[in-house]
Amino acid sequence: MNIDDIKKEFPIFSNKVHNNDLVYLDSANSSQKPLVVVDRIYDFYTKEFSNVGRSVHYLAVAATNLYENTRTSVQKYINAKDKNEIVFTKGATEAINLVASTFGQKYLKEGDEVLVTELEHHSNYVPWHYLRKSKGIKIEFSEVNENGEVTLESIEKKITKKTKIIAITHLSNVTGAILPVKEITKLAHSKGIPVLIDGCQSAPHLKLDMQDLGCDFYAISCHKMYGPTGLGILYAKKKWLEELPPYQGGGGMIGEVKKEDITYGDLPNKFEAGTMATAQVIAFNESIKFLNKIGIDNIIKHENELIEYGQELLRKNNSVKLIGNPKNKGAVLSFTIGNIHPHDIATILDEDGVAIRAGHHCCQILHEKLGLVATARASLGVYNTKEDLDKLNSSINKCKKIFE
Amino acid sequence: MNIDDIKKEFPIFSNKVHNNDLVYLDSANSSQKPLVVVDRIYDFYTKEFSNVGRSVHYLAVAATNLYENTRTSVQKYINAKDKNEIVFTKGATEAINLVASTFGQKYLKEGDEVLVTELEHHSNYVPWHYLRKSKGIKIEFSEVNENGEVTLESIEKKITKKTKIIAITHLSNVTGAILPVKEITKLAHSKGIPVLIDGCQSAPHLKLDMQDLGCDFYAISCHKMYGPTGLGILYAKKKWLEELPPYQGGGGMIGEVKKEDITYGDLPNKFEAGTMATAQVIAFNESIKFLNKIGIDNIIKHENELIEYGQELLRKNNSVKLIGNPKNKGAVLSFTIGNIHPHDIATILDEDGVAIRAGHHCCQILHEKLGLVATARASLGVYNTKEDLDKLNSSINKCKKIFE
Amino acid sequence: MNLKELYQEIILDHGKNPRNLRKTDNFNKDAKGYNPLCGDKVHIYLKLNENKKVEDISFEGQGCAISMASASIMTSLIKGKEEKEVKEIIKDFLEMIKEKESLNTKLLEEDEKTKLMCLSGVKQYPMRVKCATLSWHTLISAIDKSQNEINIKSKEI
Amino acid sequence: MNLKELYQEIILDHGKNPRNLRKTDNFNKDAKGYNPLCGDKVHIYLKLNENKKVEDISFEGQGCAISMASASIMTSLIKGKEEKEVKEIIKDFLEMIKEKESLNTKLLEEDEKTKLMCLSGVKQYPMRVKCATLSWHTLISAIDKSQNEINIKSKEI
Ligand SMILES: Cc1ncc(COP(=O)(O)O)c(C=O)c1O
Ligand SMILES: Cc1ncc(COP(=O)(O)O)c(C=O)c1O
Repeated sequence: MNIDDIKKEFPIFSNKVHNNDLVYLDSANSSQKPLVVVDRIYDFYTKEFSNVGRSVHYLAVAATNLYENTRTSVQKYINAKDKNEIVFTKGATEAINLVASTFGQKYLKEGDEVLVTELEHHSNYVPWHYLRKSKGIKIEFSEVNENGEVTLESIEKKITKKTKIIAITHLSNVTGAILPVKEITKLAHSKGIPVLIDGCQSAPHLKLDMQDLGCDFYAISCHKMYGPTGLGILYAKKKWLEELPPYQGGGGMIGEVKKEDITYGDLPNKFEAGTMATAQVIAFNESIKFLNKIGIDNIIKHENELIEYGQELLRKNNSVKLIGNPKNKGAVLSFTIGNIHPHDIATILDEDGVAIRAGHHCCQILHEKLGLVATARASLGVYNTKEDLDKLNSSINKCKKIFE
Repeated sequence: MNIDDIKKEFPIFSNKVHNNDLVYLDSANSSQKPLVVVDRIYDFYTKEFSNVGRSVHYLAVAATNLYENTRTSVQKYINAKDKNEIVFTKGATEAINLVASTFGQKYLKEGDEVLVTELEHHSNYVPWHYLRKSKGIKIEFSEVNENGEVTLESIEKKITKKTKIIAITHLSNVTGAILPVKEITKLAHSKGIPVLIDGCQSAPHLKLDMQDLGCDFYAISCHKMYGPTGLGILYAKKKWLEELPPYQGGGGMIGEVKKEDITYGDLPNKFEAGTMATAQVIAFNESIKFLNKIGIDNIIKHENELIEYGQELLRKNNSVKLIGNPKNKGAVLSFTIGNIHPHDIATILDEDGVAIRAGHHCCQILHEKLGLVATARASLGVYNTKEDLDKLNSSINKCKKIFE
Repeated sequence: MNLKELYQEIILDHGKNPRNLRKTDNFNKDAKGYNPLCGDKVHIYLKLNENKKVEDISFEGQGCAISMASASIMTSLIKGKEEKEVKEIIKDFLEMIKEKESLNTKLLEEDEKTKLMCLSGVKQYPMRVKCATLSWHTLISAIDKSQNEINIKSKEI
Repeated sequence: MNLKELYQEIILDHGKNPRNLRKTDNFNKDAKGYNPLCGDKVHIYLKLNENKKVEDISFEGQGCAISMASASIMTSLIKGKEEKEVKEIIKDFLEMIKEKESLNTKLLEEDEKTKLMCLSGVKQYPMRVKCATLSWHTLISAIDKSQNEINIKSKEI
């Protein structure tokens, strides 16, 4: 599969937006879906549909096998040690809530500290805030520097004897900074502190290797990874899944149920209560295959070229200000244009078919730090090209004209 | 749309199972999907895909409108007072967990009682069990009678001054008993006790009217209602959604986020953290349209005929024993055949393309009460016909032969 | 009206030079509005005299061109009106933005209506409708003083 | 082998008249197995002599024809074997059920292997594989006494 020609795998690009070709630069929000994934959903529902894990009839057995095949594919893709370390959730948000809730319940008490960063998405802050309210824990914030990065040092500075878990993003969805998560994990482990990584933005763009990273928890959003909506993944080391109490309760996650007491099922069932997102899990296998077919090295190379190119373009465009200048930068270009409000930018660009996002991108703390209410953000996917960035740039120029 | 001819709306029925026509009798587990629903998913992903609620570009705006349209359709379908009383979840299990967790957190303390029934699905017991563990509440069980019913009286008997919430199924997924939920709600409310109804099995088969029922919470599984997997609905009276604390934390559900504190968004956003199951919600609108097109009255009539017919057939078949004989019975036929283990029955029926479920159907407490480890269950959907039940019956006869 | 025209008009007229962007001295009613989705903020100050007439109205805030222009136009139309009249105008505007083709109120001059109709282009952009209506919802809550802070997300539009 | 044949053979041979369905007197090892999915339960009793030879083995339990037949066949094959041999047979059986075409062990006679191979028909029914393997996993845990109760769901097969 030639990456320069990958747009044609995505049917959405044959549609027009306001009579223009779609220039989709909102992949950090959610990625478009290749045809293979959509076809898989279609075929599953029209030819093979059944619930998994419960019935013994033909369709149920086939569906269960397909469902578990995805678990194995994910395991391999992220190089987890055991397929039962892969838990399917409804999204990364649920994955993080699962950890915060169960870890908090079992291990956190008043005065304990959870260390996050100023870069965190609300999904990696609000769940910890709940524990602040319910248990009186403290939340510490590692500082972001003027390049929009969080360094190993700034993490180290905030670790205390009371730090019980470190929860950090792998790749900032605003500045694009890639955090030194492996080093942070090593440091944390040397002090006996487990690490949760919010991998929402890294998972579609970086090479994932859980055993190499060594982290304890890793949260992924499948819909940002060329997969269906309504699906996420929690990777967690087996010992944690064994030790943590279950999260939601219901069918499929139990052992024996009596009026007086209940025992729970084994991994990963213990954390997959109720009917799961069967069709989505099964289709996500195609997303993994799609990524493997292109090859993550090719994806990284392609996207790095785009980022370079895009940064260059925007830097040269006066009154455009790039937000963050990290050395290690992922597929995100956030910017402002003079005093033009980002929502106005987004609306005007949209007229040209250029889809970007404007707002605080669920990172109010970072925006407050930056002294900005909102930013405009162009984010990239495998299907983007230099022409897309050229169109972004010329549409920005139109926008500047309107507000001149 | 002629209900006797509805199978052709479901593409799965043009496939063979073990070279036989598929006789799908596992709809209580999950229903098959009409083509309109699958097509909607396909079209959305290939022509219109975007995340909702966050970006202001064309696709995002269109998707957001579609997403909210489903909320309005659901509101109308279940006759809720306000569209913001509809919360999308990943399933009924999550809907019940949401209520148990947030209600428990705010209103329950040691010694308080939650009243459930012996008919409950694990999804409506395990979440309450968590509160027993964490808060020391008690769980009381209203008894099922020899017909497999739970009566108003058996509920009344178990209500005490300490009963803080009643959580009951609307339609048993094992005996098919339809509970007098309206009367139970009235009784409960006369004592100031809120009522949660597990509507998983009723939602696809009965007329839903929240304002008439008067219940406080109602949980629905969309995948049992001819909709996509990975989607459920929590109906909750507005005052509850206002008073209860949020459940999962993350993007989209917040107001203002500061390092020291967080405020939450308004209804229903407060309970919809993170990226939701966008495509599934949008496609579910087609499920509702599909149900409306047939008309719930026609569905009820059709399914009642089938239940009558099926009961008659199985009653006449000696050594087949129907489980439960409720006066008001929904689309579920559970049975045993002599000493043949239900899993053997299911496997043998499957050879003929007859898909039923065997096991405890996530109702271990009921099975213990019945003195059975497992039962076989044939459950119905709009697409079933009398011929399906004839095939079930003749396949049962084959099975008996094998074990003669 | 296409969106770029909308931007031209509003920006020329109000976005760049918002009227009444200040804090009324001795205001006797006020309320804050916030749109958590885009971070728009507005604080409306109102001075009603003993006859419930708007003696002065002003606003502070930050936001996009549409929300600033909307607040600017609103404040300039509302001054001098009676509380009852203000409510009618708000209702008319919100209905127009939501569904109606035009404004029906007799309380505004034709040229005032034309100004307001400039904002109708946002109809096609539900997310931006919230920008256009934030100050109006906030004005309601200032008058009613039912809620101190209004959170636009709860509003239909 | 198609499934109905499978049912015929097993049922004729063991399902209806399970061997060793009782409780060994003076057993010195035992373990319980449970499949929460279908409610199958088995309790294996083992009497090893001083040479670690299986002097007696029996089981109690309830379950489907496949799980009962599997336990019955297993117990009749295992009697008289040494612990090490038992482990080899279990391993061979589990591998066969999971992926291999046939049984490789030299510790069983051809007719014993034929009996066991009857169970291979469940391969196409992963849910039922658990029925066929429950007693075998339970036997491992009886021998190892690592876990008292074994929960089949955790096992790959
Ligand atoms: C009565 C009942 N309650 C709850 C559930 C759980 O629903 P879900 O698995 O879709 O969350 C089911 C279905 O499995 C059910 O039948
Ligand atoms: C860095 C980061 N974390 C968490 C999330 C939440 O993911 P989801 O909304 O899919 O649950 C997102 C995306 O919205 C994100 O970008």
